[in-house]
Amino acid sequence: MSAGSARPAAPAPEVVLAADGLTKHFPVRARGRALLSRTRPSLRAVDDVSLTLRRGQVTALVGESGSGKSTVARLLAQLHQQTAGSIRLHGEPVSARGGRRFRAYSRRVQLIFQDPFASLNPVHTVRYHLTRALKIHGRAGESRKDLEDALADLLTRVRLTPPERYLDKFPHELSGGQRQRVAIARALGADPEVLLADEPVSMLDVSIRLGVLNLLRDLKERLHLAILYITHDIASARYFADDTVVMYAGQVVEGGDSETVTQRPAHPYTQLLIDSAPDPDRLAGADSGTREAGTGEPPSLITPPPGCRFHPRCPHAMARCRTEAPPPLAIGDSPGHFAACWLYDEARQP
Amino acid sequence: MSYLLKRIAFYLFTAWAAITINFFVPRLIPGDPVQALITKARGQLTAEAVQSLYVLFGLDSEASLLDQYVRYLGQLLRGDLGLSFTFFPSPVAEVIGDSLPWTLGLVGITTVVGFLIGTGLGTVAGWRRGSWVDLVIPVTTFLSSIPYFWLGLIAITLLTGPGSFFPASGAHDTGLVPSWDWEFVGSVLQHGLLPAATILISCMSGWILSMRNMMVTVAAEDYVTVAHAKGLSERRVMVSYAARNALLPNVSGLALSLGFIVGGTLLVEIVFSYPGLGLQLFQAVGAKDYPLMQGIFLIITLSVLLANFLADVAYLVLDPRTRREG
Amino acid sequence: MAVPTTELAATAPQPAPVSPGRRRRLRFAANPKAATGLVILGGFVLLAIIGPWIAPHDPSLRGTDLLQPPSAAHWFGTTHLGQDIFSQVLAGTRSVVVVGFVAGIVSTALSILVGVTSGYLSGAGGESLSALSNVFLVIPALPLIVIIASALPGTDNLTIALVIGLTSWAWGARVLRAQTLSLRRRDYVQAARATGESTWRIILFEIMPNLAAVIASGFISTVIFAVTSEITLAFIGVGDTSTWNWGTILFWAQSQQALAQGAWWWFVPAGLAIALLGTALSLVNFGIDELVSPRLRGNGGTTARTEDGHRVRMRVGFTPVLGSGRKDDPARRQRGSTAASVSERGADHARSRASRPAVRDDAVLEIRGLDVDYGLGDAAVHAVRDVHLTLRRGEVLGLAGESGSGKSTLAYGLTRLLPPPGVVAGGEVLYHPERGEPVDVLRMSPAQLRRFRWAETAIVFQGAMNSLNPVHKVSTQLMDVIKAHDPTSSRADRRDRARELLALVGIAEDRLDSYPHQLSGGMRQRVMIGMALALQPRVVIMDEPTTALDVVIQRQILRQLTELRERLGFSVLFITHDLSLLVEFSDRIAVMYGGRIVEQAASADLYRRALHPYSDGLLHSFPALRGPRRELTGIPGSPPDLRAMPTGCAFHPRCPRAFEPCAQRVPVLGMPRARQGEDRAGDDRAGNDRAGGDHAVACWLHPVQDTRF
Amino acid sequence: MRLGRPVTLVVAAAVALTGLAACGSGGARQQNTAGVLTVGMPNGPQTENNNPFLTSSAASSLGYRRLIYEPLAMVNDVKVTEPFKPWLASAWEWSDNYRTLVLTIRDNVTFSDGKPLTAEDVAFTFQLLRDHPSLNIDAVPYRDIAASGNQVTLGFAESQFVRQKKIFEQFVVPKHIWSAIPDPTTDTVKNPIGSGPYVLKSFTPQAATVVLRDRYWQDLPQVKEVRYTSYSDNNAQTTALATGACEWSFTFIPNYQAVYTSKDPEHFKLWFPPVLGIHGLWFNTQRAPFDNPVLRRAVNLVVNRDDIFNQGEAGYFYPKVDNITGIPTPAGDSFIAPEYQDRTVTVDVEGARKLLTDSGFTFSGDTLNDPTGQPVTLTMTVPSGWSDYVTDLEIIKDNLAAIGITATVDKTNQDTWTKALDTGDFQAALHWSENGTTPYDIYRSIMDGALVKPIGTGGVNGNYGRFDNPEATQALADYANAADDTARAAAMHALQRIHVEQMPVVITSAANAGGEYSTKNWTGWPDEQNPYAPVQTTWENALDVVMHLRPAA
Repeated sequence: MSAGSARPAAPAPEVVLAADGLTKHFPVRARGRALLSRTRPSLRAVDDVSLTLRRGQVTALVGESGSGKSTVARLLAQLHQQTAGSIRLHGEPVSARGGRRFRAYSRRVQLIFQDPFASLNPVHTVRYHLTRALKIHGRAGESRKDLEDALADLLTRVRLTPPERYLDKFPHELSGGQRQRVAIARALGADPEVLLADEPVSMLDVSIRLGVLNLLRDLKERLHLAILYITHDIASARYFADDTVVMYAGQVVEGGDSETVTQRPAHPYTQLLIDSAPDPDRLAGADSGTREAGTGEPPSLITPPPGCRFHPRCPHAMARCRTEAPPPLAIGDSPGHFAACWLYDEARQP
Repeated sequence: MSYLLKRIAFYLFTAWAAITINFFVPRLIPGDPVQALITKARGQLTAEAVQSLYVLFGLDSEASLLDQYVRYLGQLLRGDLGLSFTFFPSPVAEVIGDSLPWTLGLVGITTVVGFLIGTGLGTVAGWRRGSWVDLVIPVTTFLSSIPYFWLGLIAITLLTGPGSFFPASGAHDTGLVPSWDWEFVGSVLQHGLLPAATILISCMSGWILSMRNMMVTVAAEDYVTVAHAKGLSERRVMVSYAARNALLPNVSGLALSLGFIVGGTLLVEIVFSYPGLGLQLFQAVGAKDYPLMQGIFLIITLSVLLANFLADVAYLVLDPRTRREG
Repeated sequence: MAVPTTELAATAPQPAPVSPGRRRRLRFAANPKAATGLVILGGFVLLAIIGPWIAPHDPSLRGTDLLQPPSAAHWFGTTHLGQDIFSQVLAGTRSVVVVGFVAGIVSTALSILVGVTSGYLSGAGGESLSALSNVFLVIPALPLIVIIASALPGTDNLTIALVIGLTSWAWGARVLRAQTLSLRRRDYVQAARATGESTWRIILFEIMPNLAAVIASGFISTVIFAVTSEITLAFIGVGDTSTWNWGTILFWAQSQQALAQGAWWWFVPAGLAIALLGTALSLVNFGIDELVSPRLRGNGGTTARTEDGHRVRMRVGFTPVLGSGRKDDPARRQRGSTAASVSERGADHARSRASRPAVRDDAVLEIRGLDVDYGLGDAAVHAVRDVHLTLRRGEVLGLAGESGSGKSTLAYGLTRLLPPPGVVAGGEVLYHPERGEPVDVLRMSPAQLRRFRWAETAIVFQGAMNSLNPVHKVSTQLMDVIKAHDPTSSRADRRDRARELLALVGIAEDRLDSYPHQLSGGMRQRVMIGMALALQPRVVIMDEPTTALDVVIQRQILRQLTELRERLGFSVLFITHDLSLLVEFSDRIAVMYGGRIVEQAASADLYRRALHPYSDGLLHSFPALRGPRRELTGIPGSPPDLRAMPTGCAFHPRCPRAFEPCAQRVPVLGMPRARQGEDRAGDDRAGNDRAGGDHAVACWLHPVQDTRF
Repeated sequence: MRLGRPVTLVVAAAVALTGLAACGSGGARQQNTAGVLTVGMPNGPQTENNNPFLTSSAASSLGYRRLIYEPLAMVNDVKVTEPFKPWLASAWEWSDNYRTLVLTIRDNVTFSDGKPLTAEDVAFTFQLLRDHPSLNIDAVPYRDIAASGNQVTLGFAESQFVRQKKIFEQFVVPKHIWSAIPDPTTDTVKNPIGSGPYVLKSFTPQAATVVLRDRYWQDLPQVKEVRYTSYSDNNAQTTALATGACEWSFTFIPNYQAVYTSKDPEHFKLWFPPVLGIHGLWFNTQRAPFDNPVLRRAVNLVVNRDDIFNQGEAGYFYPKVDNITGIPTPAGDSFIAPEYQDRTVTVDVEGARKLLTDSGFTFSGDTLNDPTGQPVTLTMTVPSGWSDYVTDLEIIKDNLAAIGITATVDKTNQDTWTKALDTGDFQAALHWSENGTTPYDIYRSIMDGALVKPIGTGGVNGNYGRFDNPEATQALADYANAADDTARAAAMHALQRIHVEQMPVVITSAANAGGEYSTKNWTGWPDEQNPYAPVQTTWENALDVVMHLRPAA
């Protein structure tokens, strides 16, 4: 894969994967003894989400649990079929239903799971996991030696060296960080263009999170991968991602380059998120100066509030917020920074 | 209550499936009630009887299997289970009516009692691991590995006989006619003791074991630790926190394994000559009495379904998570 | 969204629920129940193979000794035809074993086919297969088998086995379906899909291997059922009486009324053989159960022996304390004979206690030299080593550490809530009541401990969902703790108090009669905090109370907690892996690594001048939201395994500044020589009297001058 | 047996409870001696069904119909030479070579509802049988039935000599009740009204109780109450006998000395006299090599009847038949041709071998080869659960080995077995014949060419061995229709000769008419010394037996 440098200089690198108006409603099924309700509503996990992943860039998707960010990852990986909206890979609409087409798609778009303790099959060795990834995507080579080389190469890439020390280990013989590296190596086995990393470090111990994040960044730079980094930790988005998109209750509320979004949050929810994040510089007792955090909780996605979904918790809520859902509105401070909030409606701007 | 409706739909479907299996299995396979009757008599009936019995049972004309099936379903809808061959012309419903109360009494009560005692012992065994209670498991496992009938026969040999308190067979003193007087009820209890004890010994171990395992699992739950941390009495932690939650899977287990339990307990009736459905089924099988076999099998299945439903309701009551408002 | 499970679960030396073949087989064989079962089972299988050859007689051969009791010539006696019963039992073993295994294989194959398929395929196909197995499940199997078997033209063993197999697969299918449903949602199955694996490969190579134990267990259950059914059929004369099996023997015995004739020998061997085989199979199944869920294993809660022979009763809710000295300790009474070694231990602790400074008079809880182990004797894993920690009145003491550092074990150990096989191996936990002498929590009798708990020390656990009993209303759970400690209170009073407590944590009183599942995660944790304050304890231990929550909710709850603490004046021992949170929220911080406290200081002090390379590394692992974006490195390597702790300083393999003594000797926690004066000066300047000047560290880079810690 | 404590408690509580109850019922159980006779049958739970015509009814199965309904005459199967004992028919007259029967009906007989029993009722009963073939279980070809005064005249198309017993044993039902029953074949007759001395008092699935009427045409029997208990199987029945809970039964008791009589040798008796019906090894006479009578006769010579009697039939159940004609003795002594009177069969291996080698069979080592050189093997089929038959066959198998025949016992399911016999799809099997008052019924079962159907076709109901010998068929017809006793005797002797020469069935045992009884409370039972009736509980003679019972001193 030749680097994007061959192209004429552009303001932003090439868009690899783009989602437009992505929507996923899960039918709420009466499963087992659980459900007694008469109607069959659906859970609006993701509503009208658009984002773009660019070559050699990390886009962070930040949100609380239940905000739909993992569902977006699974939609992009085509593990779920979207209810509405489209996904384009290099501008081509994606329809990955069916085994062969899905396999072709998964060769280019790979998903890394949150929990390395769960995403590796406990009964298989590292070798098995990686060999399968290579074989499925036809990269195992002709001979046994090709395969061994490819395996060693994968492990070296994720800095599990020497490779032979790890190849025949079972997942439970590895530490969390090592497992996540194996999971990344498996994803790399397909030689993808896009990595969808769903909270890749949240299950890891603090001291080893950075190692994994740094590895991902390194891979991005060396392999020009487009990476979607899903996290609930907005501070790590600032550290790791080029762009950041914030989700709330299944919808995108703000987006822009990471530094802008974290340093000058526009949407009241982003502000709340940033104020709530632990900050060692704000020592005990120094809490009083921060904005008052709402006491509410995220809404039900089966019966979401009308208008802006954040309005029941928003300190700035206006009458309009209760009835009309705000579209993404550009914020002037940096290119591409937008927020879905009526506060930034042109008509209201002075 | 769509949950209940769903369950009821499932039960109806199962009942239909049982009826169908029940209808086809004996018919697809050769066998002849008249010949069975003659053979059983071993020369006490003349060969000439054969033809008269065919006429009597209405077996001289051959209807197609499908016709018979449709007719059978129609009869069932009217609550008519047909006439028994062995007790011709007694209606199957009457034969079953005579036996069902005994089975319900013996198997029903012992199953419930076995469940309660087993669960109770299992609770203690799971809670007090490392004490003498641990002995309960191997002992009951061994006891439950003994076939019901063998245990029953040994019990009959050892505990009955002239002058013994325990009668060897029957459901009540044969000189008594069923009535609700003290004498009869006492006789029924006396006759029921040994069969009941046999069933209890054999079936309890399963409950003990599953309850113990659930208790062990639940004892490690945070809310049990919290209950300890709260300084609640050990008894309350055990009963109200651990056992109450450990019970839930056991209740659904009870519902699901009733089919197995009932099957096994029927043998006890055979051994103790207890005039219940098991004994009747056994004899009907020997006599190729399809209508009776089908009727008994149907009733057993329906009883198990009903018990399942009751267990479902019990689960609904026991687990608040299944009772969702709105 | 998944969150780290309690650290405890990760710390306790429990094998992963499912782990690969070889180790598992070894462990399985080492399980005494499974081993016993396998040995007996092996014996039966051997007899099944060689039985007909080693039988002293032809089992059908009539002899002249009619109905003779056991003798040298006929070990189990003879039948009414003079047949040798011993030979019959031997010959019968084969058909019993064959029928059992064939039926087991048929049934298992069907249950795998139906269960796994219906579990993996969603939609109508899966649902209808599941309905099918549910139908077969409620249909009583044995009557059905009896009907079918009696109707079949030929009732040879194979037919019987097939009938049993075909009627008994439903249970297994149901279990497998449930397992498959849960496995299907596992990440590794999703990951295999995302990698592009085909469906059948996922079923065969990703799901099936993980079902092995369940399948094995189902297989054995079916074998038990098949053996019983076969024997039952033979006994009632429906089965195959032409070949010998134990049921046939019993059939003959019964038809010849052996028991009435007093020929017990005809009846007993076959019956006992059945019971023995059944028991053996059950034992193997127990072994499998214990393999699948390690909690069930015996050492989880039985009486165990220490290396010096002490018997220790592991008891839920009352972690045993080794080397405790009180006469009324029931554990103590059992081992009075080995007083010598006990006193030795006691002396050891007395020495270490003597070297400690006098307690500051504002201490509420004082931990001295606490050691906590998992398991006893050589197998013991030392999760907490020699921890000294003092919680002072009204302060928030943060305890930071990664998984496996022992921080939760410490909290559970000091409250004696550590589940088996945890034991407190030594030390003292002194509670300083407002009036009166300090009491050692570790020496309390169960009754004393029960009174002490919650009234003086309440605990808030990490998973609020799991901390509340799902089957009881919130009000019940709030009220029962009040009732337990104040049995005389009226119901109405308790209800009022419960209402007050909910109000305290900002929950509307109409939630009083809610069940836990009706509350959101944040609300549940508030309920737990409210419950913790029910008896106005002086100490609240919080184990990762907000880890499972979102940052916004976390902030709300912490703010509320701060307010409550200021109002009610209790002390908090706050345990978390999130050091940045602690720096902001607590007064003092102790950092744990490898079961020891490696650094302890006032929050601000630690943040500004972390002395231990580990603390420093941790602080530099958190990306900052504000300030310049700086390059972060994290800490290389992985946290240590408690079972294989590095020598010397546990951190040395990961330490960038490790030098010669680090791998040799364990550094002692204390105030570093070089820093002492500086510290005091700093304190004076800051005027921060609460944090004190006691910045202690256990690191060879900072040699300790005063080990007063 | 170790029980958990709660179990112990429950059991203890239940014991205490029933203990109290038992005290209350103690008096009731003592009444066994007060004029009560307890009868048992191992037939399992019953439903209330007192239709006397249906063998499936509880009344037939337990036998109490015999005490409620009475026959025209008592036939003593044990002593077939005795004349029938007049009962409801006080006299009768055959004419026209047993084609016409005039019955004189006894006066003063009343039904239990007080109505008199008349010739009308008798005629009605026969009409019922004629009009409902399904009730006419013995298939007696009734044609003309007329009642006049106290006489009933029955007219038949052919001689009824061999069916006399079946006609006279017919019980009589009241016309005034049965004519109102819409379908007598499906009525369960909840309130049975008969002319017998007992009426039904109570019915439970376990037991039926009949009590004495206050009025009867003979002296009232001493037994005030007869309690019929239905035990679930032979074991339960035997236990009841051994404990004295049951005083009269008909059941198979292996090792009866140990299990039964030794428990009270003074009182516990059993008497199993042979009747004219047999059990034996039937050959498929159309299949080689056993289509060769020589081979069948050789088998007859080596079968050890003593072992079969002692081991298979527990030394009493089916008495040994060792006369070469296969006619049970002493019941059939009078029918045996003079030349066969003393021809008892004993095991004679040498004789059998000689017989075989003389007829072209050869031995190679221990194996018998037929004249074509094929080794002789024999598969003997038996229902797997029939323990006595299985034992008998195991013995025969061993016996056959002595003459080089490799026999196997093929245990199969009962239906398969029945079907195999019916269609002739078997090599050999133990089976029975019908029984009657002459050996005719035996020979007809095993030799009647009129019954033969080709192999593969079912519905033979007799002659399962497909023995087709015109001479035998003719002799059977001659016997049934003979005009006089001399002709009958000739036909009978011819049949015996054919049997001895052809040996279609190796007859080993006789059917019995026996029972177990206790003399503890009642005496007067029939026995070897006083064989006034068979002692079967369900036969018509049961009434005669009960009439003979006297309380023990």
